Amino acid sequence: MGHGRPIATTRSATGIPTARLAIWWVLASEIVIFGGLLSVYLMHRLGHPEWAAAAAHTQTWVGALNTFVLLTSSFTAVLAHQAAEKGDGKKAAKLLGFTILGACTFLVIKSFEWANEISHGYTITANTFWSFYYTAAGLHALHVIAGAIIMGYVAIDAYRGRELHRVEIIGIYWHFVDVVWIFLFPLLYIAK
Amino acid sequence: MSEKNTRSDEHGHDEGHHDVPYFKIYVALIILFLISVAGPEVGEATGLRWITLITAFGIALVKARLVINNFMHLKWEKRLMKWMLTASLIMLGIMMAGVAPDVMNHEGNNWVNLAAQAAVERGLEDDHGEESEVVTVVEAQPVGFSAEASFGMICATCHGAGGLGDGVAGAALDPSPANFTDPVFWETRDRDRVLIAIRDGGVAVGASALMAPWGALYDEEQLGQMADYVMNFRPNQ
Amino acid sequence: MVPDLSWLFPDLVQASTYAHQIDGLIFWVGLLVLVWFLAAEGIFFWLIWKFRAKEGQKSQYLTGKEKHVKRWITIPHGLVLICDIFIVWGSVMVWHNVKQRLPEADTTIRVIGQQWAWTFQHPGADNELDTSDDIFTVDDLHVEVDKVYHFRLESRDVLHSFSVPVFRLKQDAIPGRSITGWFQPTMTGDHLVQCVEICGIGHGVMAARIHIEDANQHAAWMSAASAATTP
Amino acid sequence: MADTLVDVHHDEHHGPSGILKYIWSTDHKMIAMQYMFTGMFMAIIGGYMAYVFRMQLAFPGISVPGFGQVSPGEYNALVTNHGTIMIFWVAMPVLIAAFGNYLIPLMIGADDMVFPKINRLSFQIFLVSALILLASLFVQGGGFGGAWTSYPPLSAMSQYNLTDLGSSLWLLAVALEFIAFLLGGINFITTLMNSRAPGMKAYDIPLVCWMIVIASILFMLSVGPLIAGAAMLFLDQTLGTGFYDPARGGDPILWQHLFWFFGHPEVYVVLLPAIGMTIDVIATFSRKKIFGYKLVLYTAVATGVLSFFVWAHHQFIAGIDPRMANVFTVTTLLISVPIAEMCFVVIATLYGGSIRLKTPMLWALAFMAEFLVGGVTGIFLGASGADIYFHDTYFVLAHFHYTFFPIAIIGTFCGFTYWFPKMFGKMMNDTLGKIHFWGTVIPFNFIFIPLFVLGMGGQHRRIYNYQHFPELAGPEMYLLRQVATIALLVMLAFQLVFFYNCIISWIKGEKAGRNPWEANSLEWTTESPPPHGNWPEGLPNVYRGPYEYGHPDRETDYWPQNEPG
Repeated sequence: MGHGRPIATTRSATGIPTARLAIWWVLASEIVIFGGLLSVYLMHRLGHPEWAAAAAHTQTWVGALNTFVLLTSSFTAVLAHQAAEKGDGKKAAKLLGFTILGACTFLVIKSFEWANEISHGYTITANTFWSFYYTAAGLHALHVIAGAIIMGYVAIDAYRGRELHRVEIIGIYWHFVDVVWIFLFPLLYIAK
Repeated sequence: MSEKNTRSDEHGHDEGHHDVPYFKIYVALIILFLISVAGPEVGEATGLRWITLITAFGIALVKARLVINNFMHLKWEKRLMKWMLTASLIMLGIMMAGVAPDVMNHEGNNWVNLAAQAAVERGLEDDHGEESEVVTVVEAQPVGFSAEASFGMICATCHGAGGLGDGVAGAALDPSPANFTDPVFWETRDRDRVLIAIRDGGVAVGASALMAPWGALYDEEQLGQMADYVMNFRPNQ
Repeated sequence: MVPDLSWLFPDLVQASTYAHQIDGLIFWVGLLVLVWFLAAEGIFFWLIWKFRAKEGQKSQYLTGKEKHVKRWITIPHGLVLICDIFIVWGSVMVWHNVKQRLPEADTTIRVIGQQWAWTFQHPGADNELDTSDDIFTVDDLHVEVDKVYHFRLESRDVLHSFSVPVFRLKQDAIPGRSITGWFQPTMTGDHLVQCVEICGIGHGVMAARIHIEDANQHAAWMSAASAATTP
Repeated sequence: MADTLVDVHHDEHHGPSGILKYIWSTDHKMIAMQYMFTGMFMAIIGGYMAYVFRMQLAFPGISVPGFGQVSPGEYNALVTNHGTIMIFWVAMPVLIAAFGNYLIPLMIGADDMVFPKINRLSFQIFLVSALILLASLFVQGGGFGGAWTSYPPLSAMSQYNLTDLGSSLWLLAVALEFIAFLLGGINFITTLMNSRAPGMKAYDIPLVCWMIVIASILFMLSVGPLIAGAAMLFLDQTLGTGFYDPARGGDPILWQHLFWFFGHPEVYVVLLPAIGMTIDVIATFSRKKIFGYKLVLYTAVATGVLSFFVWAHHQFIAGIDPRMANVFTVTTLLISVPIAEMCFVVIATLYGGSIRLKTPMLWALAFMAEFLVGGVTGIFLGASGADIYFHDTYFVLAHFHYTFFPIAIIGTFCGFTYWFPKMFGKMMNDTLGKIHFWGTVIPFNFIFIPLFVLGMGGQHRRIYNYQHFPELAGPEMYLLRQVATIALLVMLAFQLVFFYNCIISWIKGEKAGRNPWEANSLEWTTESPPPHGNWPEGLPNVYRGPYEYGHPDRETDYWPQNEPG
């Protein structure tokens, strides 16, 4: 609205920049959302040994490929942060572009994987394991999509040398999305 | 932001960058990742299940720690942050501890979760057979609509399977549910009125409010079939 | 020392062995709570009256940091804790007796909730459930006085709650689970059974009756009911 | 904020004009007012629902004026949405969002929230959620009627609840509302942590700000599992998954745990802001320093932490393992210790004061007096043995109305009448205010004391007509129900006095000036109402805590936080 940033935003009584403080709080709330879902899944999984049979139908190598993609995109995100710290907005934008590419790759792989599974009859209503599988991965994928879109905005700004501190903020969020997948991968794919 | 009566707190005064060997950490992450993928193979080959568990979840923890500490720079963050993230994890732990006795266990002090036990048994039996191609698919709603099945599932609770108004739940109702085999009942009814009653509830035709509206559950075609089914109970004049 | 609400609710008798325990617990908790409540409200209103604004009088500057002032908070604080311990002790004792313990049963019945009626499965003459002579009734539960009953609580569709106010008994029925509880009636009579967990639009009609009979009446009912069900 | 000194009164020229100016405003005070009035509008709807079903209960079967005959389905939808609206669309937006938005920046000497646009987004999501909820009442099948706790399988399957669309929309509205408050909460927490005026230390922050922020943290840490649970329930409703369906390996108890893991802290989420406002008002009008500032703060934190350990006392008889009930009885009774201590501190603050019984003070005192009733009756329900009898009776209902009514209604009126001069620049009429006060508080007791008695008599909840329960259909029972209903009608009628008072005071009330109550905290050091940017002459510095009343070294009995020396 043309008022610029309020003075309130520029203060830092804790010594932590406001945006970073806020993103940590966002993550604290995300931890309980994902954590709630995953701990519920874990309880069911431990109570239902027969789910191993359903889990055997997940394709580990697809999950593994996606893990690799996300780890790499996290790596480029942190390099972007490094570049932004040095004030190199163009390089930061380019590296963020790689991260967005990683996000898209992840989603493409995911959609092929899901299409394959659904065509074999493993739909979200097939049994409760599959319900959890699609819900947890779907919630994660929503975060990937949201992260990629926001990252696009940050990258455009960074390319023009504006709001470079946001590169770090979106990076922290992206690493969190990565960490969630780090736990989803063994929970949904490896434990059979 | 021309006027500044506070100390200058622009973002510039941040602690500055950290010298983290990002590439080395990335390589370490990839190696750990490969181990976690290979884990189950080793576990299966040696028959030691705990290897899989350690490579899967132990390594996940290590990887998460590496990312959080070095990529997210939590290592250099103020103590306050670490506390609040820990707090959210502790809250989760409390939740799990309180919920698990009921949800994870299938029996306990004076209760037993028969449905879950049956599900486990069913599933394990399936597993012993040959590679089951498709997991038993249970649809929430019957795929093909059948007026008879719907009547049996929903209406019969009160109206009885034979339409005599003698369903289990109907016994307590006042006024009691309609008896579709009663000629007196049909003196004032026709198919249209039955259809409206099914769709919009008893109130819509000036009858008991305990006859619920079902329009939200079925489409017009299905409602028509239901009405026809009810008409079948009508004794021949 | 048990409260008697019969002057207000003549129907609310204590008809099970643990009814007076629960009432007693409520009574003692009520007594403790009443003392605290009256003390707090009394002091509260007295202070409002005593320290109302008066012309030319300035308020006192008390920080609440001095030890002798803090006592006014710390001592009641400790007393609350002590009262809590008594209440916990009492309620755990009662809870254990009603919900955790299962005394040896004379008879086991099954209680099934569904939208919007109770089905009661009585074991019949052989006193064993799930045999051919079981007697099924809808919305009428027949029990014999002084016998210890176990009930298996189940539900066919949604959550229901089996509540017998005169027994002070209440337990939710959950689809998929079988929950066991017990009661021992101490007097004969006809009483209300309610569903107290919302179960849909017919929740308000889901009432049943419990008929507590002496041995002769119960035997008479059972032979009549068996005769009616045997083809 | 640019050119604050010159431009502050011509703020309208920036940005869009007309009504859009209000809708798209990022000013924290404007957003606070939007929350406040949306909340009050929803309160009117919630009150109307209460009127309809209380009439049905007292005079079953009559055609309720303004509604018509109440069918069982409609009755369930009314009680369900009354509860949902009053907690999620009245108590939360007014106590946390409206007062939090209005007070936090003003009280800590900042010009706005740290993220004004996220703040606006939060309100917009909230508004959408409110509209969805209202829409859910008018879809085919009617509004959701499975109680505000929404236990599956009833809530999960349309063949059981008969409100196919209504229940999904209800759930969607609640989930969106959670997201709105997560966004708002992050804003509150970050603002308080980072944007305090120079010189303001942690213990110089007015308690109401602390309370709102602690409440936001509680909300944030407890709501996560329920958001996940709500997503699962939504999939159960729409796609037909079986998360809560026992026939397919799901578990209905799970929802109860997830719901109450959030639901119990939620009680404290709304309680803490209300108690914070009460404490501020009591300090101002008794001209006293708080009896132990840190004590209040620590007890609030202790209450908040403990509130995560007590949730299953809502489920004692709901089919959880009976052994767990013992654990939760202990923790539940333990939580009475910090809450009692907080009440003691408030009572002790009155000692040695010079109490001015203005309208806001009356509300604050009424909050304490009435909340004590709610507090002590909670002991019966926390004690597992006694709860066997009281569970799901009107005793429970009366108990939580004795906590929620003081919180959401009395607390709101306390804050609203206290800050009205600041919000609108005019004094409220004190006589009308007192008429409204007595006309609300006295009938309130006449509504719920009869319901306590009915609950002891075994009257259970959510029954549209007691005709099928002969023991509960006696004339003395109906007399009690009618007393409650008539008291409600009286109370609702007296709210007209409030609205009249608001309008008449806003139009022709006397000018308030900067500091009509002679209070210390920072919001009273700027104009009434504060302009955009809050302090046109420059943001204040802070030199002391907010409760320095009656200091012996001072001529006057108050000492504003921003006065040097």
